[in-house]
Amino acid sequence: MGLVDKVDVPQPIKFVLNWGRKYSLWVMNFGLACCAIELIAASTSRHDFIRLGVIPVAHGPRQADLLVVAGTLTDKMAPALKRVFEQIPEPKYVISFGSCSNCGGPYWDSYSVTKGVDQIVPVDVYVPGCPPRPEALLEGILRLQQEIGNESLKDRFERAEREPIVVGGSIGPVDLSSR
Amino acid sequence: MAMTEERSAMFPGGPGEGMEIIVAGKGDLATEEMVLNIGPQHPSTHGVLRVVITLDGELITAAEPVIGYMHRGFEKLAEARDYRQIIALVNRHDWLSAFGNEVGVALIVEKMLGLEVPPRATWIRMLMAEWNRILNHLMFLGSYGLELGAMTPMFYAFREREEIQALMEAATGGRLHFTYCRPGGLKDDLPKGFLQHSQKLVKLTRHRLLDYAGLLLGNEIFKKRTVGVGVLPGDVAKDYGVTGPILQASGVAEDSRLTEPYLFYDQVEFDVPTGSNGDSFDRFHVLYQRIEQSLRIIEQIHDKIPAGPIIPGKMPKTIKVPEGNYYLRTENSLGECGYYLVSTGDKRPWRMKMRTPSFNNVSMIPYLLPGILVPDLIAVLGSVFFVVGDVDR
Amino acid sequence: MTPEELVAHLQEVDASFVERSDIQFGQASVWIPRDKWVAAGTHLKECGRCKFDMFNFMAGVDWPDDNQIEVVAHLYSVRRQHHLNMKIRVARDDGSVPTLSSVWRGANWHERETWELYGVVFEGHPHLVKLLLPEAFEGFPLRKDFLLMTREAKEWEGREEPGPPDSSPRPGRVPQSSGVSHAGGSGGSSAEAVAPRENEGAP
Amino acid sequence: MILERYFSNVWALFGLKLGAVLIFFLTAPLVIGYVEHKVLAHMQARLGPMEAGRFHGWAQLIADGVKFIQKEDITPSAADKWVFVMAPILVIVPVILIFVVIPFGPGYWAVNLDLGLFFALAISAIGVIGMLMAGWASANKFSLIGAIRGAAQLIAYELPLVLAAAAVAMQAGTLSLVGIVEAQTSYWYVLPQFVGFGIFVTASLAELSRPPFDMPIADSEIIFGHMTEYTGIKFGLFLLSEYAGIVALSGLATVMYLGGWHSILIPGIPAPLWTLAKIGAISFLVIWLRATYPRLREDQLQKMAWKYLIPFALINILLTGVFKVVFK
Repeated sequence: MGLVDKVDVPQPIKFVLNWGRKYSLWVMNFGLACCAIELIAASTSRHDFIRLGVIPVAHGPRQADLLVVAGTLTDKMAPALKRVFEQIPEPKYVISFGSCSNCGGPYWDSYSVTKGVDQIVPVDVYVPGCPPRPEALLEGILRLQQEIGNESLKDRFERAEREPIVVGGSIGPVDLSSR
Repeated sequence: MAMTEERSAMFPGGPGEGMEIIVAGKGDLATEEMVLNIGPQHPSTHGVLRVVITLDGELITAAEPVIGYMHRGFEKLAEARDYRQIIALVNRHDWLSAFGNEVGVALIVEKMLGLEVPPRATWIRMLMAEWNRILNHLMFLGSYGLELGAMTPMFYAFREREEIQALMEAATGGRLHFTYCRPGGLKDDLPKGFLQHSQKLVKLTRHRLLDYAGLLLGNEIFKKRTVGVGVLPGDVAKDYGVTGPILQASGVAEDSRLTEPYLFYDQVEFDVPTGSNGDSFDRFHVLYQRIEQSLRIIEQIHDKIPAGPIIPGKMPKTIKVPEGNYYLRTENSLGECGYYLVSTGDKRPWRMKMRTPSFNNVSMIPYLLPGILVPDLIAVLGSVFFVVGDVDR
Repeated sequence: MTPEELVAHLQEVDASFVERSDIQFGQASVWIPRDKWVAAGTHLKECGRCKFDMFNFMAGVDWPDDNQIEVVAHLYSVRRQHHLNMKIRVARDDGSVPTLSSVWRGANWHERETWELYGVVFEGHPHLVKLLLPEAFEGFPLRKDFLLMTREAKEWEGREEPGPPDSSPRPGRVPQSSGVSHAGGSGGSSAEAVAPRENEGAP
Repeated sequence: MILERYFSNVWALFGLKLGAVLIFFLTAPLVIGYVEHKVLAHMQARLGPMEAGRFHGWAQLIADGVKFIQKEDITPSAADKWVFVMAPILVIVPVILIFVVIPFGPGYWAVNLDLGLFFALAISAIGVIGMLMAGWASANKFSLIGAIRGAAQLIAYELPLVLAAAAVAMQAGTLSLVGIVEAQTSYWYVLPQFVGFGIFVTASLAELSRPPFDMPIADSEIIFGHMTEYTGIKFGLFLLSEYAGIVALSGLATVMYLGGWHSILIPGIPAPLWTLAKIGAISFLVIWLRATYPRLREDQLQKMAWKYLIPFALINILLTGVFKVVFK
């Protein structure tokens, strides 16, 4: 790890590294509420995201590199999410699946719900919907893989400000700050 | 050693029944007990239930479930919404049988208003509720196998669920949360050809159920892992207020569709499967038989759906429930799901208490867990069918 | 037993059990004085005719204008198949109710939940600790004076009156006034008549 | 050994053999891992990896390997560092050494030890130490439970493994694996030693903690057992050693029971392909078990080993002895 994030690796090596990261995303499904059922539906026979190389077998955070937060994050659960996120080894990606984790969703006025997971963990892909259809998660994964395919680890580790992907929004990245 | 006799007597037929477990008492060889967190985020706790167990070796001496990680405060939010908006919120709690919750709210509002619901709407509600019960039970058929280590039932269960969800989506537009009920009737009528599709699906589901019988019920290792594990006697279950498949597995045939028929459950016949000794295998077997009963009910409904409107002609613009309080109970898939509504004549409820089956079902876990091994803890937790959103509301 | 018989039975067992009683929608509610709370509970559970073996749930109801919190314990008998609401009125600020967890084990968690959401202390409860809310949470959420902050900050800008199902204009829906029902097709074997939609838009 | 005819220098020979064993060690587990993904997938009505490497996801495990290299290498602060780092090495080296001894065809073997069988079984017992070191070093309660379960299980199943192998050695009259294969020209040992074959496969499943004996890495109870705290390439080594273990023990079972490189009926195919086909068949059986059976509880596991497998193995040795005396 020491070399990859300090110097800009030449293109062919970067291509191989990106290809490896793109097709082997081990999922840590942080299933909280109803979206967890749609997340499991996306991993079983009909919508099957194992075809895309996303393997849902990683039970522990140590072996995962894609954290999918699916469901309502309450204030009591937030420290647990923070700790699990920190346990996942670097090049890690986060998908916020469902309106509850995007912005609090139908519980926008509840006293115990954290309004949006991005207050706790940096999110790469937002998948809107309550619960979103499994196809929306597949699109989120595909667009995440597309971005992994041509990103460079160096600026990823400097946490250069990057536009998060919003599934179903306009094709390009959506400027969230203006809303 | 007093400790040894007392331990092996504690769980007859349980693990190490023959083996002499020498446990050093206090004093010289006292072993220190380890506290283990089956934490809020754990592969087999169906979401965010946390169980703090103290272990002596691998034997659990005490267990304390900690809940509240999914508490979203429904009862407070219900006081800020009117009766149609509540339906969109209420089905997000028992997310595996969302339609059952909606029916409960619609029924209690109609009962207190004294509203007459057109028969077609009631029959369609029963049809959807039964399909939703099968969806819920299929999910637990799959996930219980996964907890014991068999991966395949989960994928078969979701193959069936996708078929049923496609059917229900044709009518309601939603896969998991339907928001199809309205106080007074339904949102829309059934699409064309829905009932033929439903009849075909009943045959397909009944045929595919045999996979689970062969894969799990007939599997000797599955039997070894579940028979005699987590035995719950009937009267202790009643004392905790446990209802649903778990109570029926302990031999008490209590089903509010029979004792207090709501909708048209008195015009269809079905029976309540009960288990004999209330262990994990019986709970699983009862769940399996309940699917067949639901399929039977659906077939009877297919012949009884009349034509007609699905919402009474004149619905008031805003629904104001008359003053008073009432508790209505419905039989949702995991047990008795009831609503206690206190209304002061306003369009928003003064107080709406949601009595969920999983809250009582989970409250009896400290009774079941002491004295068993860690893998049995997972087998018992899996067989206490609960949904965490239902527990924490 | 019918609700009336139940109330009559309770009164004749011990006149001081029942302060007040009323029957709404076919369900009996009985107000019980604070000192008779546990005695009534044990009687209801043990007595052969009532046989309330299942503790269904416990709910609190906040009446701020007469400064009281009403604790409702709903009991059900699996054998006799009848319901009863045991109610008790307690002062809002430091009201306390004797615990029923010695009578029914199911009452344990329900009392903890009512305590943390309403602030009604249950004396003699073995383990009165927060159940649903995080430890650092102050205030009792379900009381009427506990306001939902997000609603105070920003009013709900959605439709105030959702109205009956068909009047809400949804994109792509055929306007109902033309009487064309997009959904028909009732039961295969039953009448094939396409159900005309009566509710052509509410008054 | 085929190579001896072309190269006489000892060091060149050593280098080539080492290279051959390492290449086989790196490719076979990847093939088995990929086959496991696809077989499990098709048994569960789904497709399995399709995208990596364009055609049916053949490069899925290579992508996993490339990813594991880039992952951050975390050593928990409470862990004692050296034991933590050494554990995967101690788990993977014994498996490589087993490949040294397995003959794939007449002349296709790295070393023809005349104590081959004894060497292979002794080496495969070292994996337990690596597992214990991993469980102890990662200072995590789940991995400690997993490691202790693993140790108890492996010790309990070492005995039936050795007893079943002893019956084969008696039958063949030699401990050298090549000798055992050559003794099976007339009939395979799976016929007389059917019970031994069953015991050997069951015990090797438990040795690798594969379902239905995967209590030490019971993913629904104790996350990943002793491997919970490992990330990146260290976890990759553990995974590689699991798949390589399947190939190694299937190889041993093929050599001892299914007549190594002896062909059945169709004479034309070269010998090593026969061994590989038989190894594939046994690996398919191992994967098939994973799809169908839940896992046993570990006290049932121990009961099964001590009460059933070991007595049957002893009876098997008795019968083999009688069989040898009567028919020889």
